[in-house]
Amino acid sequence: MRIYDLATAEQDFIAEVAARSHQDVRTCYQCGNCTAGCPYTFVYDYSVSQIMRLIQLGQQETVLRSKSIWLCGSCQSCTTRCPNRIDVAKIMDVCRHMARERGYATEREVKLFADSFLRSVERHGRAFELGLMVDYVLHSGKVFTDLDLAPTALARRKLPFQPHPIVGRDQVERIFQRFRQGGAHA
Amino acid sequence: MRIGVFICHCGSNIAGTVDVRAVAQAAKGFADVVYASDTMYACSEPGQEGIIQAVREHNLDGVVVASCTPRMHEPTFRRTVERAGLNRYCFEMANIREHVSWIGKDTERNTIKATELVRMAVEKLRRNRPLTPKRFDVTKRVLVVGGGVAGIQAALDCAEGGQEVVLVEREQSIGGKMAKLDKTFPTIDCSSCVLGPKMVDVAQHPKITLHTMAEVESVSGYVGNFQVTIRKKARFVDWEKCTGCGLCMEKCPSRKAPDPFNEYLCTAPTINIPFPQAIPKKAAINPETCIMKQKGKCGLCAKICPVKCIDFDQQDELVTVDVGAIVVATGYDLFDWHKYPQYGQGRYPDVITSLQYERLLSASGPTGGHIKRPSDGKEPKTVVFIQCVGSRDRSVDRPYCSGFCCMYTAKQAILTKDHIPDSQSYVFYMDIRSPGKAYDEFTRRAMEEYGAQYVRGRVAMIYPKGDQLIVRGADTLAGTQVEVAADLVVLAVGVEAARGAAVLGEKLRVVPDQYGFFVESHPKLRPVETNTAGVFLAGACQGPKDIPASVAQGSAAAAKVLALLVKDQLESDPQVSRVTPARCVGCGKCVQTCPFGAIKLVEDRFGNPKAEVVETVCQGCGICTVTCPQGAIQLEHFTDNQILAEVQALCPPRIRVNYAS
Amino acid sequence: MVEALKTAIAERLADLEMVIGWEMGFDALHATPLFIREEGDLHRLTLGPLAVHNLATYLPGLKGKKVGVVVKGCDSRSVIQLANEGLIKREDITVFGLCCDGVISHRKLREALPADLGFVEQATWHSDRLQAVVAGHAVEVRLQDILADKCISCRYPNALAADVLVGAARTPAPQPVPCQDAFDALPQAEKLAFWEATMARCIRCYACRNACPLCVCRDHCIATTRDPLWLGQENSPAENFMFQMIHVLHLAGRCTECGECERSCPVDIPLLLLRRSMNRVTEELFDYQAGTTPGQTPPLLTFQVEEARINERGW
Amino acid sequence: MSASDSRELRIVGFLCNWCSYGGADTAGVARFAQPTDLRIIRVPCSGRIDPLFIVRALVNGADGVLVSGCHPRDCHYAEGNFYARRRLETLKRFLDATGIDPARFEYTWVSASEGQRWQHVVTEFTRRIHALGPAPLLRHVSDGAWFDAAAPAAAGPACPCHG
Amino acid sequence: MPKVAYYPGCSGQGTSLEYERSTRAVCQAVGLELVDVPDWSCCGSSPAHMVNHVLSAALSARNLDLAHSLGMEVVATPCPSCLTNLRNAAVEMEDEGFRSKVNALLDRPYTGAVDPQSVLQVLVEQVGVDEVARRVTKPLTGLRVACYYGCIMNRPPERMRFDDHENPMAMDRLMEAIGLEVAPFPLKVECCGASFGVPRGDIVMRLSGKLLDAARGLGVDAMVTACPLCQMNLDLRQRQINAALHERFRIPVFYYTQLLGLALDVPRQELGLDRLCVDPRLALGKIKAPAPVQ
Repeated sequence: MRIYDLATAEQDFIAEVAARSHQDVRTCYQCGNCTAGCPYTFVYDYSVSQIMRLIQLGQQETVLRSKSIWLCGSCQSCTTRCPNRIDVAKIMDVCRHMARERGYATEREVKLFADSFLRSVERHGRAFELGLMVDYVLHSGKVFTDLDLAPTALARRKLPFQPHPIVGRDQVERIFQRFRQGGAHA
Repeated sequence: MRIGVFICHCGSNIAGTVDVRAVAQAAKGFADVVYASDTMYACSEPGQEGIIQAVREHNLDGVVVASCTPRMHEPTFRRTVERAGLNRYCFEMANIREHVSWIGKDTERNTIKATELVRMAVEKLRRNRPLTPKRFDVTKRVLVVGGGVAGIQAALDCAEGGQEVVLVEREQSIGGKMAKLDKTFPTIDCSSCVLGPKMVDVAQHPKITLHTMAEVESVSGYVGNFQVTIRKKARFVDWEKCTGCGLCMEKCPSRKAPDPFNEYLCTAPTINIPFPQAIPKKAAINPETCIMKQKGKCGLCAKICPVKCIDFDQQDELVTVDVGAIVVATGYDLFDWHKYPQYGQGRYPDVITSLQYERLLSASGPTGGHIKRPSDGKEPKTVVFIQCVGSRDRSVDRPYCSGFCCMYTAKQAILTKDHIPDSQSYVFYMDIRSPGKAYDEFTRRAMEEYGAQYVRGRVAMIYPKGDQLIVRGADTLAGTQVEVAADLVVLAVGVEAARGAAVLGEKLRVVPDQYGFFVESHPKLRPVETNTAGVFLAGACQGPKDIPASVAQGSAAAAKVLALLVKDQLESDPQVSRVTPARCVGCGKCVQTCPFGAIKLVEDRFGNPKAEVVETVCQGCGICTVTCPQGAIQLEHFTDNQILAEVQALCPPRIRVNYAS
Repeated sequence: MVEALKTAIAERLADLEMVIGWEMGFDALHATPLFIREEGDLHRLTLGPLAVHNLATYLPGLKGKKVGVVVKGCDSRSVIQLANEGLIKREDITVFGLCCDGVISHRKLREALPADLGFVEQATWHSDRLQAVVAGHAVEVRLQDILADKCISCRYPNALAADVLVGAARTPAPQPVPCQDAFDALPQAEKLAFWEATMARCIRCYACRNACPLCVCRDHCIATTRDPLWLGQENSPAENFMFQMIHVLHLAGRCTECGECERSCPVDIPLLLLRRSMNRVTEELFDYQAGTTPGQTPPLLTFQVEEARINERGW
Repeated sequence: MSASDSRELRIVGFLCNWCSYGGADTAGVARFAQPTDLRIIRVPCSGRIDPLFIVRALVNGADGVLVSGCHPRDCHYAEGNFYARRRLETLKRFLDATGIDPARFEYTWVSASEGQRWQHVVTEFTRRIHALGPAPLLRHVSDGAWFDAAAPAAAGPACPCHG
Repeated sequence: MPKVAYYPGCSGQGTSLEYERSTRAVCQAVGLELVDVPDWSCCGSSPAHMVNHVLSAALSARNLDLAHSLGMEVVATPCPSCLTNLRNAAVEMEDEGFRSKVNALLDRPYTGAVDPQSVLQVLVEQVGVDEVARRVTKPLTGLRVACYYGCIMNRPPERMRFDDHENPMAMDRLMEAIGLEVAPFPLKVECCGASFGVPRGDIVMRLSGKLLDAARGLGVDAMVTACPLCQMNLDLRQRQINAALHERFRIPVFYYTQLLGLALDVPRQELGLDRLCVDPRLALGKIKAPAPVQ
């Protein structure tokens, strides 16, 4: 097991998480209610309460390299039930942002799917489901993803072959451009 | 005046961030100050001797001590100056600890602030007048509000001490929460076996008058002389005659009355004695479910009662008593766990409170002491206990620890194993709080001897599956989620202030804290006193407490009462209002606004109306002083001139021209 | 109107120690209080726009005596307020109430004339116009141009709670007072500057206090005592201002806006600006106008557990 | 905090003994840091606070005045804060006509157990007063003159002709 | 007649076309006017807020701005994921600092205060359950269902401010109003696996499998949802779940608007019952009234 030197707690990391999430991580007293309710615990490498603890201990590397932050489904059960009113789901979100910015993507497919989705939105203004699936398969190399579903889905006309482009497509595109140019730091 | 000023270091508490020598030096320059020095601990024996010596050596007639809050040591130093031969009101304090050194770190600013506060105190002192207290007679009787174990203890101790006691209880019987318990920790002795004899003592003690089904209607007066009106609610049974034979209970055809004593696990006959050991053991009718009261016919109880004590026309009765002291022992209520929607909000009958579980365990309870779960009466094999339901949880505004849930949960886990040897208990806890004699050993026994599985974590949700309840929680020590299928879930609900405490607090002028518990006069040194003289606290009305602590406080409150009532006369605080008759125009505005009726209009020898203060009734609030435009009525020690002097000391009029004139 | 009043007074004079009214004063533009003790005094009684004094001011000093008093609408509120505060006994007072068309402001009159009031040679009223000869010039002034401010905003032209009411009831037609509006519009800092400049000319003569019907402290007014000592005796704007604060706060919930303070001020300090501002506050907070309802408790001598119009101050 | 960066302003507090003074003590015992500008005058009850004390302080040049009493219904004297609430609200609304900024005066309720709330109140009020800056002053009498006149008055019995 | 702006959401153009069309048809049948947000774009869904909150809010704010330009106070959406994004954006932009960052990404700054709500909320609060019941012409008696709300429609409660967050009842009450027997489903707000279907199918298998298992335990004929993603996970992926868990679930999963539509007797082609993957005909056959079987 990994041994943490408490003195090496990265205070900047703690402060950054607190500032970006607007949550006071010190108020967590490790009751475990977030973990108790979290439906995703079975795929996590660290439970939500452990993530919270690791943040309190300033263990940036462990947190941002964890799979858990990518596998959180933002279902809000932790936030809803926290006795200290911490928006835990938002902290998980913020950790994901920080991991992405620092180039960690422990759950590659999860990241790639999000990327494909946003590329689709950027291109068409709306999410084009068939297109983004193709994009995801191309980027992830996972050729067989949901292939078994294709006949059912296509038969029920659930995946139109044409995107629904919108007039203001360029407006949406510019949102992404400005974002990439660093127009928003939060 | 010849004033001496003493600046306290309070060790480093003050001297750490205030230059006390500089303050003393500056004080020497203040008007009328002839002596100033600093002292390590002004309140200590040498500190006080130093003050007395200085008074004598420098012929002082007034003393200012700059130290901690006057709410702490003003009485101490008043006694000191009295010992030095001065009137105790020729003394002022400047609070340079709580209001200066403890709240700011900037020594320069603190020193200036402390100096100004001393100057303010000196200016006030220059306008002080020697005051002499009046004496008045004490009513030698005590009112105890609340007949739980704390109130019972206080009542018995006061009565044994020779004082008359009036004990008022809201419910039909005394005994409080403790009477509902099956066993008590950490000895597992029978609760009613311990409490029962004390309840009987209350009933039999010649000095105790007991009013149950009664509440305090109003309170007036002051320490030594309270007038209390008690409302005795109609019980529709003449308790003078009722023998408690219980025949009516057996025959009553309306058996669906709510049963608060059994925590609503079952219903009760409409005419009822709540439990076999009830004191007084008298029946009362619930008018809500009584067929006679609702529909005008039935009257079966009246027909069969051997002593003919049923009285359907009985009304509430008001009783007035004079008492010299009041003990408040109104206890607590349980947190309403329905605030946690994730525990089902009552949709699952097999999720119950810990107190309901006590009734299931109790031989006098609805199941005769056999653990049967409410839904289907089956004996549960897997019992899950969830701690901290409504404790240590900010999201439901209950951030405090209720103190004794860890212990009673351990007890219940042990008793569960005793009752059902092939059962398994699981206890979800956050931390185990068991500081007390033989307490921690007790929780260890629950785990080690009785095999209760303790799981460190909260429970996020309970949901039914088949005839069981799935409890999903966390085990933070294992670092993951856990689930267990339970037959019965017991919520260790936390403690909150008794419903109705706020209303009673208003009547008694006892202040509740933000959670509704009554505030003691000092958290360490005056734990059973309140800020209203003559009113004392006992038990959980002051904060969560277990039985030994409640009993100890009951005795402590009784000791305070006895020390008060042993005196035949009390001194009244001379900081009361005083009228200058020549200035009074007799308009009566002060009479109109006085909350205590302490001012009356009398005629002077020319027949002109003039206000006059009844010194023993006046409480010294000063509302009248502000009401009187000509300043004819002044609150001693807080006169207009004294407060103005403080204002002027802080805001000396400055010459400054802002506008071209 | 005056004849009807004379008859009414004559009928009751026997039971009263005196009746206080007005008579013409030292010149044609001033009236002065008249103390009617016998019927022979009655012919001197006068009414009209020069009857400016609030005669209720005398009543607290006559406490215990049976007296009559002639009051305009505004003055009648003082009687009610004094009785509500127990400063007079209402049953001792016989109130001869008037229905009033307003009285003049001598300051405005002075400003309307080409020379000081001392040079007035002759003056006669022709309904609502005053014709006068001043320093040889004939001038005509309309009453509405020299009407006292309190009459412009008057809501109670007819005496309230009068035992005898003389004249036909007038319909109130309150108008905003221009100088109040102008003052209200000033930025805060300018208001302070205004008072500093204004208070600089106060000579602390206490005429405003002495003329006030509700200032009953007299010798014991805290502005002039040493115990309590509220006020330095220096004549500085700050201390003069402080005195006015004492006056206005002691009148909070009591002032009936009769305007005697402002009228009596020898240096024309517009004291009604403060009075009106305070009365507005007590009206909006407590729905209360002093001296309009007999038996009512003044708002600062009582309270509601839940105040309908005061928001709890949260932090 | 920003208030302590600049020079101190003069803030006068009137606190009732039973609740707010106790609350300030509680804040002190808990070491809740506060700006140093405030000076507290202790009175038994908010019902003892004459609005004229507040005016006196403001006329004398106080930059802010803070009054605090027991929460309504919790008054140690049962009714004092109810009277105070009417008096203080009346003053607060009237201040505008005097030209003194009503924001320089505030009143609130703090109980003896609310140390944290007291810290918040002091910090916020001090911040507010610093945002307003030093109060404009009316021209005044010279320093000391008041004391010279006042001290003898308190020393002996009052002059008979003035009662 | 109540009137709100309407934001259909991207899945309504594809995978959940039947939800989108039945929503429109039902609203028309109960007299709720939906005014389409013109030229709406994607709200960003979960991928956007996984990347950056400002970006996510900006994608939503463009649509809020368009709704604002319609002069509407409420914008309704059938999709809880869209709702979450729109609502987060609306609430967080109450903070000036955040608002200016968002507006920096937009062509036209958003200055309005449009309140995003679910169509379900609008139906319950502005039309009313009683009104819906009054308009029912073909009550669906004989059918037992479990209502599944999904994890984010009511959570976190401070943000969503609608219905109970542990035991929501809005859909239950609507379904009862149209004659259905509604089983007390204990996992109403448990997560189905959300958008992990594509990148981590195993998650959806397990979580949605639990939901189907609980529903089966209650002996229901069908499940009812209000979320395109939930419906897809439970319906389209039910075969995958069966394969992964060695189960034999055959529980049709309706959109609540489809069942409302049946009871209100809206034209069948608007309901798209043929687009459901688990064949609903067996379940619908249980309806005692003249059975609307195709």
